Amino acid sequence: MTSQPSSEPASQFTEREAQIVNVAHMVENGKTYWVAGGGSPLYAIILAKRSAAPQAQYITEDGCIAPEPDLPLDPIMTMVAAKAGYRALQWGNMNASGMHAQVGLMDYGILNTLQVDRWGNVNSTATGDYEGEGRRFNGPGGADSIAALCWRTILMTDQQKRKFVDHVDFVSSPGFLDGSEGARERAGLPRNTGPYKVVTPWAVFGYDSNRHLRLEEVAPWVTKEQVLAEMSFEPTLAPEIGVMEIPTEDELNTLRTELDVRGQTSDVGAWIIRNDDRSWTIAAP
Amino acid sequence: MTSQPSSEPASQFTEREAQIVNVAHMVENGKTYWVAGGGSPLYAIILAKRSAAPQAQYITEDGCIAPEPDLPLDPIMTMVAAKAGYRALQWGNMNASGMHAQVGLMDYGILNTLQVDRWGNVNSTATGDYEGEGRRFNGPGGADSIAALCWRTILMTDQQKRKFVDHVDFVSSPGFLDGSEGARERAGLPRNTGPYKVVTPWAVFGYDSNRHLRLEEVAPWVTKEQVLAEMSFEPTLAPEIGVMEIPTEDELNTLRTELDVRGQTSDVGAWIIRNDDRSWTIAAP
Amino acid sequence: MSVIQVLAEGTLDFHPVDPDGFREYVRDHKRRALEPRLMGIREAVERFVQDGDYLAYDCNFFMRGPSALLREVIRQRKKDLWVCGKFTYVDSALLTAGGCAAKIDVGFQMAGPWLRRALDDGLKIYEYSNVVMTTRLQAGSMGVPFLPIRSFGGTDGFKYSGAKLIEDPYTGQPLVIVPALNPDVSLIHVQQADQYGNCRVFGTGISHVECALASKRVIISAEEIVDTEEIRRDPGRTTIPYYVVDAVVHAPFGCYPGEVQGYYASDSEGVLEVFASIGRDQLDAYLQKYVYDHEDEQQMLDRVVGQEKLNALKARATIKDGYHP
Amino acid sequence: MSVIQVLAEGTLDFHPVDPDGFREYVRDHKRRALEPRLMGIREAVERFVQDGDYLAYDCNFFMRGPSALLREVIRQRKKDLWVCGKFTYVDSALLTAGGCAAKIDVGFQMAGPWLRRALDDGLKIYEYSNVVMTTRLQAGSMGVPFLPIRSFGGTDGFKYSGAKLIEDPYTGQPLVIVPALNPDVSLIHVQQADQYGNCRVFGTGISHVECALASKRVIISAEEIVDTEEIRRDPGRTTIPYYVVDAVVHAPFGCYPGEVQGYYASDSEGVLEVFASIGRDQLDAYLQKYVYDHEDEQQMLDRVVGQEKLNALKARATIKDGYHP
Repeated sequence: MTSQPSSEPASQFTEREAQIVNVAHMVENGKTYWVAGGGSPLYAIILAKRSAAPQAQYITEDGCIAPEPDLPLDPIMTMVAAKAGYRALQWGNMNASGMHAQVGLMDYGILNTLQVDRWGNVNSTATGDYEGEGRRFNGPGGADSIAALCWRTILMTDQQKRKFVDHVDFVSSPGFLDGSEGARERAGLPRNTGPYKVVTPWAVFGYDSNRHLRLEEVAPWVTKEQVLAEMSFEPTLAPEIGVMEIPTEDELNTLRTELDVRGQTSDVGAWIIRNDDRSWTIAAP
Repeated sequence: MTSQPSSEPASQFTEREAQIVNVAHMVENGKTYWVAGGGSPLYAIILAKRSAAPQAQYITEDGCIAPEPDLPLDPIMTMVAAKAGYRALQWGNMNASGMHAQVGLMDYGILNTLQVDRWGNVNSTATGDYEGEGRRFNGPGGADSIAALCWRTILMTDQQKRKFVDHVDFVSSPGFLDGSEGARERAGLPRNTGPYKVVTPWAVFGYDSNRHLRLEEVAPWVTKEQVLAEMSFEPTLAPEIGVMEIPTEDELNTLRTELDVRGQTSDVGAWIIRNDDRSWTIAAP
Repeated sequence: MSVIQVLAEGTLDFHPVDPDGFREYVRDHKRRALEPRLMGIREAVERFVQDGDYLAYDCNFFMRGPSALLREVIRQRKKDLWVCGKFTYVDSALLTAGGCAAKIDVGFQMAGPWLRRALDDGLKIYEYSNVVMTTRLQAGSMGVPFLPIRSFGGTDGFKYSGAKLIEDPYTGQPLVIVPALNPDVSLIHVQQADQYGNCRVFGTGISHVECALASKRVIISAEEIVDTEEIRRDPGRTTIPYYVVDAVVHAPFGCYPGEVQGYYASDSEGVLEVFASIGRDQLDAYLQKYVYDHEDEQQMLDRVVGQEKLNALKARATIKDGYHP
Repeated sequence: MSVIQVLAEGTLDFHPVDPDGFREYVRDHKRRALEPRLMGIREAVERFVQDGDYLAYDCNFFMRGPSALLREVIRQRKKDLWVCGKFTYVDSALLTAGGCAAKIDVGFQMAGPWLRRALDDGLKIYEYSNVVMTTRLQAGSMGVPFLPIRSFGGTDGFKYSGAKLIEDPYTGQPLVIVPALNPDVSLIHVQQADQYGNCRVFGTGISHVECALASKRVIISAEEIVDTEEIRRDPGRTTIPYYVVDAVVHAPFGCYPGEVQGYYASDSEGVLEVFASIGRDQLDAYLQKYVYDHEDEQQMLDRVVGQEKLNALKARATIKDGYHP
């Protein structure tokens, strides 16, 4: 028996699905999003387009403007690929997307990231001593440009101590840098841009008026203390900590049957089960 | 009775035709030419392509690469026009032609010009006192870029005192500037570029090793003294002053029946008639 | 820390360079939603061209340029415009004769008696070249304050401009940089656009993409309005994306008396009439005949040009290869 | 005269900036004549890729990139290459495993055990981003020594780069500039080219035009060789002009295991096999199987992939809209 889609909160979903849905709910109608061409950021924006934000538009790093992708994409083939670029309004290139972002046309960027610090700086380059024996990663790719040029940047990462660090070992993509007022502008970045939210499966963070990471919402199946235990530094706390949203059956249905049919992105991490008594079970993978 | 085309020197032609043919004979096979999209420079390059330099290629300011134009063009419609851009290898734009020239892809520029001085500087902006009551003209258009960026620049103008001046009143397009060694480089222009020839209906000029205009050839129907009388300054004289070439019947036939069928460009100025006794008659218009 | 020497600077004023301010304008005013932007030519010019604007346009009155939009600007008697005269030919003469232009950045324009008189009446001219002006627009379209360029150095135009000669910090050599240009409004004529402003230009051009991206407001006039489905069928043909466009005007024969490649040939008679008006100093009469005497463009085409001639111009556009998708 | 303050500078070396030297190379070596440049893949790589070259390529091993050309570079055991790793994914790992790479400018690449080991063995990494690298190529393609950019500032990548932070002479604000990049050679895979090197790329891309214009030598591999008559029939589709191209290689399935839009889908199995080889540190075996065991690309395709699979990949490329002229 298949479950009937509905707009009711679902009772079984993965942590990743919850994270994607919470980002989707942030998507503003009539705004532009520079996103990676695949994975969670893409699913979040498409999910939003199918519901509350049909006029949100997304652009990928290869200059693909507002496509209607032929999903599911082939593995890895998230850009410069026929399915990903299907029915776009324009096919450009990387310099075009960079230019559009540089003149301020990109409202939001959504990024998956490895490591973030209290000022929203992102590391995707190296951990440990950069010039010594540290571990190396892929590099920023398009993330540096997204984080520098979009008006607001939304990060997606996991709630783990090693992902939320006091200072990233390497600033691959800029957050508020050293956190001081005007630090981005002094570094040559465009005025009034910067980090906006960080969304994990367990929590939503914003930034306080001092540009410091601030805990704003917590998933119903964890406590604030559990979230804080999975951070290497203390975020500011919002005056009132809200509760993260729960995916609806409709949203899960779209996610599972249209967007990520192989579950490569969404079927990762723990399953969350809402029990009949409204308590929660976390089924670790 | 129509004259039969042949490779024999013609006995009747206009001064303008002689000028065009002499420029055509300078065209090197396998080189690139940035030319205005119409008029004498265009006819010179096409004439050359039809004979000794089939692999000379031309580019116009609108980024039109190596077209096979559908001649005759409509009046004025020398660029961004279907006949002018017919069967090009690429349709670009002004930034593209500018970039191609900036990276050194354009060997020669050919320019019609209003006024030139002893250092090959070109004026198409203003005569008299620029900030006062002087007369104003069209501005450099693409000529400044051609004169700055092509490796060598060929100018076409008339042999008149007011066209060959000691110092142009306004440097619209750069020659050797003040004539000193390295003046172009000190002004930010690319290394080893600059004026190459000036061709009038009466004479061909090059430049001496001090970058000063040098008389090299004179048309057979005028004397060196006549040429010098139509200049406001004294050019250097080549050790041996050569004789400019005479259009052949073939060339005139191509020019008159294929390129400039309305004679708008070529049928201007005096007619030159070679008499049976090998003397010349100049029939002023 | 080291320094970079500024070796020389142009002395005249130039449209202010403010990349961050432009970004903020784009953030607040450019519509990202796919909403129709179609409107009549009068409304488009009324709403999006303002007195005192820096006005750019792509191509010119004869060559796939926005001739109908330029006539409408004159018809509405817009004033104090600073005109981007790259590759402009007669357009700046018409705008000046119409009392619209206060300043002109010149690349190339058709001089004549109008110019000396206008200068004496206070018109200000700034001397650039076509490529310098398209490079300034390119800088504006990239959101950077300037671009290096390898031409323009050593000219007298440089002196009457906003350019600078600096010591290149990478090579130590002298290098010209030119200031970004972000026009207040640009007028661009295209072969095809959809109702949202996704545009297709076929054939060579000047810098319509840069012009559109660099401008605060963008008015598109199009020979044809095509369905967005057609745009999505061949996204490689789109040259201007909808989200920089403010108005789309359906303007068949929008470049008359000029040519739009693939659509119609130029009207040679009409083209030469402009030159004659400039040469004979009769631009007022020209504007009366083609602009002021008519409520709108359609009326002008009907009354002055006539359907028969328009059909003939269409028939003369026999070269189609490459101009239709 | 005034000065411009340099506020900060990256500390690492970068490929030398020499616009005038590049111009002179272009003058002396780029062939302007329409002469055939068609040759076999082995000859093209032998003649135009040299040990010690700065090597760029457009797109990557999976996404319309020059996979066959990259395999041939490895097969010919080219050495000491400085690799432009914009949007590169696995390509730089393969080149390093093949002993070809000495330095990598990184935008994005697939890390793994190979990387730490290579660093310990002396590989040098320079940290940029994709857009910074394409901007550096854009500067190279424009013939200017640097371009301003609004990103990259404040990152640690900046410190390990050739970028500078200067005081913008127009606004007084801090501004990042990045040095031009003119690679010695670039490898570009396209859908269609004629025998002279006029190329057509369909679909989105990275910066193939800038890459081609900025490079001293350019090798094109093409899925299809088309007639020059076809190029002239639709000049708006040409993206790279012949006169910057040194060699044209006819290379059907030249992006295998990747996708060429409109021509064939990616081979998911083949794609994941590369990732697995990186993750399991088995790149040597991967190169043995796909590169060293075969005299050339055709042999590899015949022996390892097989016609049946190739046909299936072709059949899976069902989206054609916009990919064929």
